[in-house]
Amino acid sequence: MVDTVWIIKRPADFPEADMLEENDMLILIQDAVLRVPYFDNWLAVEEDVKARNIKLPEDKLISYEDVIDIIEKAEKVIVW
Amino acid sequence: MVDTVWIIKRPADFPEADMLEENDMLILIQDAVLRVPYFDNWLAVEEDVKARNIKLPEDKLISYEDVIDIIEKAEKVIVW
Amino acid sequence: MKLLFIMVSNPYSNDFNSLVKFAEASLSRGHETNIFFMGNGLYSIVREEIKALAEKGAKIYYCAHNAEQRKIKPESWAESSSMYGLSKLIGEVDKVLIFD
Amino acid sequence: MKLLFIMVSNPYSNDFNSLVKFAEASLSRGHETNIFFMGNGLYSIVREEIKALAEKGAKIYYCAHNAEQRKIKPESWAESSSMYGLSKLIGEVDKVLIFD
Amino acid sequence: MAKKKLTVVIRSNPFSWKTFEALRQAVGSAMNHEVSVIFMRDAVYSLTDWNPKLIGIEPFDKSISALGMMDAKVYVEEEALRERGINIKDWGIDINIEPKDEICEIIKSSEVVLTW
Amino acid sequence: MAKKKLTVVIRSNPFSWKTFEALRQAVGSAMNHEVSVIFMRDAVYSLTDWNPKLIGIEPFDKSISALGMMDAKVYVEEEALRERGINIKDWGIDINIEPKDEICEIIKSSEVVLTW
Repeated sequence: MVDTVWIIKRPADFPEADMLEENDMLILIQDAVLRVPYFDNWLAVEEDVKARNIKLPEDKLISYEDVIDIIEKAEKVIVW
Repeated sequence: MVDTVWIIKRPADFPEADMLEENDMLILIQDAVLRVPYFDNWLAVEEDVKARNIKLPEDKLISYEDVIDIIEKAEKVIVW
Repeated sequence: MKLLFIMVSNPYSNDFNSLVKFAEASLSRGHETNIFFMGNGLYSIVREEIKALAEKGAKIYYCAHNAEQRKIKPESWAESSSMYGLSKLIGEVDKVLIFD
Repeated sequence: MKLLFIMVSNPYSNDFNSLVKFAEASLSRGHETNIFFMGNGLYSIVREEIKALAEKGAKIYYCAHNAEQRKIKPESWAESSSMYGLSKLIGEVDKVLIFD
Repeated sequence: MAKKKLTVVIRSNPFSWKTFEALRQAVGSAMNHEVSVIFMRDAVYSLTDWNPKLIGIEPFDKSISALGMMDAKVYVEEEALRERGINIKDWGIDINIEPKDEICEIIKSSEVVLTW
Repeated sequence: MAKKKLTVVIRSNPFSWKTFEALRQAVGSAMNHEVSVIFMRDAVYSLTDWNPKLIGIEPFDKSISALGMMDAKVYVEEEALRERGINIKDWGIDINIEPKDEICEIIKSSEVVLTW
């Protein structure tokens, strides 16, 4: 169960550490896929990763539909 | 006599030190007026400074017309 | 669920692509999908991709004030609204994503 | 002198203000003042301030391809041009300032 | 329609139309929701005594007043003010200067967060 | 009309329409001028083997080919590639990887510089 889903758009523009809770999830889209966060709970949108020819672990890649499913089950979503 | 007039728009986004020659001039406009450069030869557009309520030495402030005059006499201009 | 996307970003930006992909994914999962255009986001309302989303069932709203200011005349499938209209929408949906 | 301003920036940006102020200053000093709109800069061509600059003697050009792509129909005081037209302008003027 | 805890977070683009639009959104939302507006990072410049008209931007004083009348809360990040060595002007309403960790708590306790 | 030494400097916004427009401008200019195109800082990502269509952006391969045919020069900042740990793809034309100080010299020796 995810508390807050953070959608991250810019490289390394992650929420301040104080804002993140253990059950939060970072989802990287757009150019944010260029930098991996120092926070274990993250995933990246496969299309945005592949478009930029960036290599990330396969088990970290999800589709836009997957993001919608995660948002549906989460308590809230913040596009950061 | 100014060689290159550099028009700077973003705070601290100055040209690399290697690019600047002794006779170059930096002119700060927009949010660039928030940070003073480490290069003596600079001026700032008064309207952009006053709009942001920033305090800069009066002798560093010029009008848009002054900028046009400086550009006219300079060898070239680069909006950086 | 009911989703609301607020589009404020500049035209021809990466946010436009994200908006379209998110909205398509939301529709494909059968969610009620609302998109509200305001500020510089208004410029994107005339793009074919948005019309296609409307045809697939997305509800499209826009801030009439921003449209007039920018001399943009959205087509009839887009509903004229206001900041108050946006506020009411926020009260009716489950989740809101803003692209700015 | 002959000055050319190239406007590429997003609408409602600080660059729009700088463009207008620079162009006004250039005209007030009696210089030949050309403004070329391309990319997202096209959105600004419909603003009143640009029409006012044209009336004061600024020559306004735009990239027809970008205008069509963005469904923008500039008024008749703006001259339809292309990247090749821009290139020729660059060859004819003394200084070029790009706002991007 | 549910009344929600809604927070508008303004982080960048001081001296711009963006802030004007963000505050218009906050005012519209304050009619139905419990609204907080947070100015953090570079956005804190927006609350100084600057002069938008000089650079072709519409002033947002009316929006700030409206937020005050509708009991919306306005917060500014204390660290961001200190790092930039600036003071905010008197906008005629209560503006709460809060440390970053307090700002984080407000965001965490919101149901809807709109970032600008 | 004077033929000029013209340099287009692309510094930011990789994976965007901006690069597409900048290269269109460079191609148009190469018909009349001696054109150099410089990719520096984050813009070096634009020359990797990325896939613009996946994110709704038109590919600029034709512009790069055209630059090659018209004898325009394309330069990439060596340090920017190294810092990011990336390689550029084979675009079918000569792309010169140059250290930053060489890039600075090209900019300094230009008559017209268009920054993106």
